[in-house]
Amino acid sequence: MIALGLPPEASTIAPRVDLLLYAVTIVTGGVTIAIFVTMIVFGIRYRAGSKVKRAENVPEAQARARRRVETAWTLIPFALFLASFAWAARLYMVRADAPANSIELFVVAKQWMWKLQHPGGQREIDEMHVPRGQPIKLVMTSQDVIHSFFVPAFRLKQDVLPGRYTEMWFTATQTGRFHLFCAEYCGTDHAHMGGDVIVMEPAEFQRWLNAHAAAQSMAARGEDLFRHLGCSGCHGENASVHAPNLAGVYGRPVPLSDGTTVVADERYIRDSILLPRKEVAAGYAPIMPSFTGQIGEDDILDLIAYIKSLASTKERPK
Amino acid sequence: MTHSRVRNYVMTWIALLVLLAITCGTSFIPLGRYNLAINMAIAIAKALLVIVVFMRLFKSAPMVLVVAVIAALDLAILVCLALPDFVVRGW
Amino acid sequence: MSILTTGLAGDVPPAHSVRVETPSNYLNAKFTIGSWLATHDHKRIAILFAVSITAFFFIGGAAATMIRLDLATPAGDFVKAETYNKLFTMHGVIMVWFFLIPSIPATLGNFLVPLMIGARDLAFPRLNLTSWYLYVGGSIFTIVAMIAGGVDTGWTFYAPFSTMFSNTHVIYVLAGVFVVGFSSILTGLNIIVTVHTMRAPGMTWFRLPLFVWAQYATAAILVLATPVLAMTLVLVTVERLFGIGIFNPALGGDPLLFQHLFWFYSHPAVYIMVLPAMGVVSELIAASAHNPVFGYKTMAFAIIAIAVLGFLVWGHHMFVSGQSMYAGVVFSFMSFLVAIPSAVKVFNWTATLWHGRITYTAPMLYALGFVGLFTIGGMTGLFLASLALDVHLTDTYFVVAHFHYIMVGGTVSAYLGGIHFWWPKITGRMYSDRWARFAAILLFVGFNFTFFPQYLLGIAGMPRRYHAYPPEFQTLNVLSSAGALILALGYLLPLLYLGWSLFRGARAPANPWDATGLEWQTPSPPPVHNFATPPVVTEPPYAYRMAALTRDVVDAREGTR
Amino acid sequence: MTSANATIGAVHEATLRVAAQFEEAPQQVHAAKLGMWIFLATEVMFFGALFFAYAIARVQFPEAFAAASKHTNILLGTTNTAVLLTSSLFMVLAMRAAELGVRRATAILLVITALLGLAFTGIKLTEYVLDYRDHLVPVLDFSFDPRYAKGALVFFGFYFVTTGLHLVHLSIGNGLVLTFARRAWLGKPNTLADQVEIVGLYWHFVDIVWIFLYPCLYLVSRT
Repeated sequence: MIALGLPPEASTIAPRVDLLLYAVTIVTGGVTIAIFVTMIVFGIRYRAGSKVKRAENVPEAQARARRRVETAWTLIPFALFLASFAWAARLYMVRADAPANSIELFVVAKQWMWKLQHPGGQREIDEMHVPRGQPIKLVMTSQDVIHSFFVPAFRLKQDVLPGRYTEMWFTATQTGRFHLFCAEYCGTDHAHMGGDVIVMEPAEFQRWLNAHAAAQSMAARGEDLFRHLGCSGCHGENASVHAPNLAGVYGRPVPLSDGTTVVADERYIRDSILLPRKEVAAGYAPIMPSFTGQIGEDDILDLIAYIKSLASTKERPK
Repeated sequence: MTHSRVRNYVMTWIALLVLLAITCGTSFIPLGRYNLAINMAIAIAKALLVIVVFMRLFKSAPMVLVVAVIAALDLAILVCLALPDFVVRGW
Repeated sequence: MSILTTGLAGDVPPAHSVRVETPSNYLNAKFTIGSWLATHDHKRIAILFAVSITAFFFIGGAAATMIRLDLATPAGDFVKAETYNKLFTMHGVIMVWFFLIPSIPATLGNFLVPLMIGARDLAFPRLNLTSWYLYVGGSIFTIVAMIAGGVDTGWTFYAPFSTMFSNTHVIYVLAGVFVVGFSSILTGLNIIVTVHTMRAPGMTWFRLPLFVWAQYATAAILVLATPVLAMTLVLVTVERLFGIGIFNPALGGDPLLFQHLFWFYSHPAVYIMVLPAMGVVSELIAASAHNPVFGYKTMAFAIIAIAVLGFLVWGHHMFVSGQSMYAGVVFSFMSFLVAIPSAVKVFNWTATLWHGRITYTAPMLYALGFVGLFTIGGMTGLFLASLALDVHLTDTYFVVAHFHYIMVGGTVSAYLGGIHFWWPKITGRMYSDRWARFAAILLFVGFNFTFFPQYLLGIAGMPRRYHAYPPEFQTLNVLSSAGALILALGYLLPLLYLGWSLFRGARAPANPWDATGLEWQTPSPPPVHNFATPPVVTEPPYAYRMAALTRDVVDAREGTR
Repeated sequence: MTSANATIGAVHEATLRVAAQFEEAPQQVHAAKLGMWIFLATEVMFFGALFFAYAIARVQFPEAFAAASKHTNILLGTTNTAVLLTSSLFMVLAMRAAELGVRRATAILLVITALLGLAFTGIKLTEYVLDYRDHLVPVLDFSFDPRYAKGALVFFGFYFVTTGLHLVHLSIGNGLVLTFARRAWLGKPNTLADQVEIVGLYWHFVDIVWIFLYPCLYLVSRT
């Protein structure tokens, strides 16, 4: 195989991307070489002063050659391009569907560091520990400008935007330390906004998780916030205010007051906290205050984790 | 000939003012989404009246028509290729 | 045509004086500074543009040199991170807006379009001069702002970094670029109207040289895309100055709106840079091969197709930006489509050599360099149009290498080739072809040395706009920096021998290359109003006949020395 | 804007003889008209991008835009629309008069056009003052129902940017119209009708921009 200086293939998608890369390299390289060889041959053969036999009337000779040749060299590249497009597009679509058994990791980017949080509450900065062979889904947002989460060894990259969540998933296949870069220019220390992705054997990863166990899981922290911020005053069990019950809401369709329906995903929960009037659940008054400016991205992720945990236990929040 | 042209211009002007009255008037009637539709349809109608009658689009050189159509198409490209992204991003 | 001799205004020499010993031409008609700074002559305005863009090219090149010096070591020891960011911003802003975009349209296009279509000037000469003043005013203003304080947003001005987080002179630079944008629009408008209304009798659309077709298509893009950039810059300014949430989500804006608007301009802008280069190269190859361009009409339609499709592909800059996946698929497909007319052009240039009588003069070497580098740049563009590959390659050095192959390897090679080809026409002097060929080869070698390693860096995963990098990337970076030194030398060389030729070069004949085209039928340099008698066109373009080739061009040129 | 000036200027130069670069007058007139239309095409893209940004913001804050729109002055806004439409009528009548070679009438009609343009400007500035009194000017003095404050700020940001840019264009148009009114009154250029038509194209375009601004700013929600 050609080397091309690719980084190690450390994710399930990496060899598939590389195969496509080799294929496209061979095709485009072949065409390029063919063009160059033709140019050199013509260039030598038809140099001024060479005695080679030339057509009496070049425009006419060209006109004759044109019909077939031009059609051929329009259609053949077109077919090759279509094939390449379809292959690459299919592989791109794979990025969108995280397997159902993925573990979620939460990433908050800020100038100029990556903050990560595991569901169990373990926090990391500029490092990401993940187990080998386990699909991981990253839910990412930024506190300031646009960043981009780039792991060359996984052949994956996704911009991280302020004000919304972007996602990316992977399954690591090789243990070791790999580069993590910020790939979208984000200011002075852009070049230093990076770190390491550390892929470990699952058992070893479990040991790491235990060693770094946090006092509280994300959901537990979210539950505390839920009470301290006064969310439970309306959404809680004994609330007198008419507010939606959040148990089991995650992942379900929510009918809205304007007649449309949205799925209660991370984005919906986040927007409901920050922009509560944007999508009001049907049957409820738009009375929730906005929490814009009062809580950070980390807190929102904790709250989301808490609301998600309610989805599985089906218990009404206290 | 002259008078008929001037009359055309005056009639167009009256039509523009009538359209203005309609768009302003209907906006006080709650029609939900149709308010927006009416407003935009009337704005486009008014713009077309101005372009065709006052700017004499079809009486100018053919190239002028081409320029106008290309400008409209280019704007359509911007809207038609960018707007769907904002709509379907959540999918 | 009969009103010609009586209807002329002002300082037009009477027709008979053109044939005397020291012919009156546009250069020696007047010598005062005022006669240059207030000129309405498209040829003089072209030279004003050429001098100013050359100055900006070397300022931008100096920034690039410092960038490459800094990247010679992994820690980036040469300058601080802030300085590095300001340097690459300066390099990008200057090279894109103050060099590449005006490069061919405002210099060679300005000079040659009226000559090639047989007109006395552009349709709006005063507008043409206004365009130059806007350009110089805007770009000097920007450069002062960039040197006095600097800007660290990158030439892309991505929001919300540019609107809320950068602490540098963003507003001034935006204002300067805005003004230069108007210059582009005016030049474009002028060229479109000129091609439509001022063609000589017999100069039908399918007798236009491909250079004119390319300028025409470019002008259309300038006119239609630049205003969107102008509005985007206005909106960035509004958000930055007044805190109105347009792009920054914290204020209620949408950062992808900025990217859509910006790339709606900036992708077509790539074609603003490369289409004129394609036009130049078509002329150069046909003249040097003494052969009609293969598939002339196909080439003309390909130019138009590229210009149109260029408006439909901007989203391929945003495959990992958080844009909808479906939008990504659509934009990827469009990007593959735009590759087809580009590929057809390369094939047709190659086929133009077939049955030719090729002379390897300096312009031809530049043109062949263009075809080679453009081919590599275009082919690597297919990697970036392929969605899954782009996910890995975007925002890495692969992208940097790709667009430098197109814009520097392509456009700058073509620009230099064009300058060499029409130099005798513009200045009336010949230059040393030996030195020129040497420079062309040096540039080709230096270019590949500089930028090919960057493809490998990108594949290996080195992100762009990095002031420091992990040590395993050093070897390739050092190679690239070493190549940059060769490249810098290659760019300085033409200044020397072309400068020398201005004073010591042999007088150029009207048609030193034995080329077709109306511009070669008037003396070198041309008279103020271009043609002593208005030309009438009776032939298709590139009517290189076998009979005309019996006279060996090289001998003809030797005879002039 | 400069192009408008210079395009029209190029035509004016040719009152008695054709400018040096042209062969004959019709060619020159065609070039000038085409030039103005192409300039308007760039203006379409310029304002088009602005309207597009507005649309995206409005989708983001539908309720706030509705609430903010209620605070615009519909009486003055509608009056102004009528004033501008009427000015376009006088502009086109001036062009007709010029075609018929009635110089004085042309000049008078152009002056009326410009007066209507100035009336528009006056009303618009009055509106700005009233907006300031209502605390609706971002940066200077802005306060709004806190439920909608964020979106309303964006709305009024667009309100001032769009109307401001429109006003700049209109003022340039006013200057051009008055210049040509003076020329029509003083001399008798033989291409007067073409010149007035070209100024008219610009004037009508500015009118069209307002035709779209009016519902976007004043009529988002009135119920």
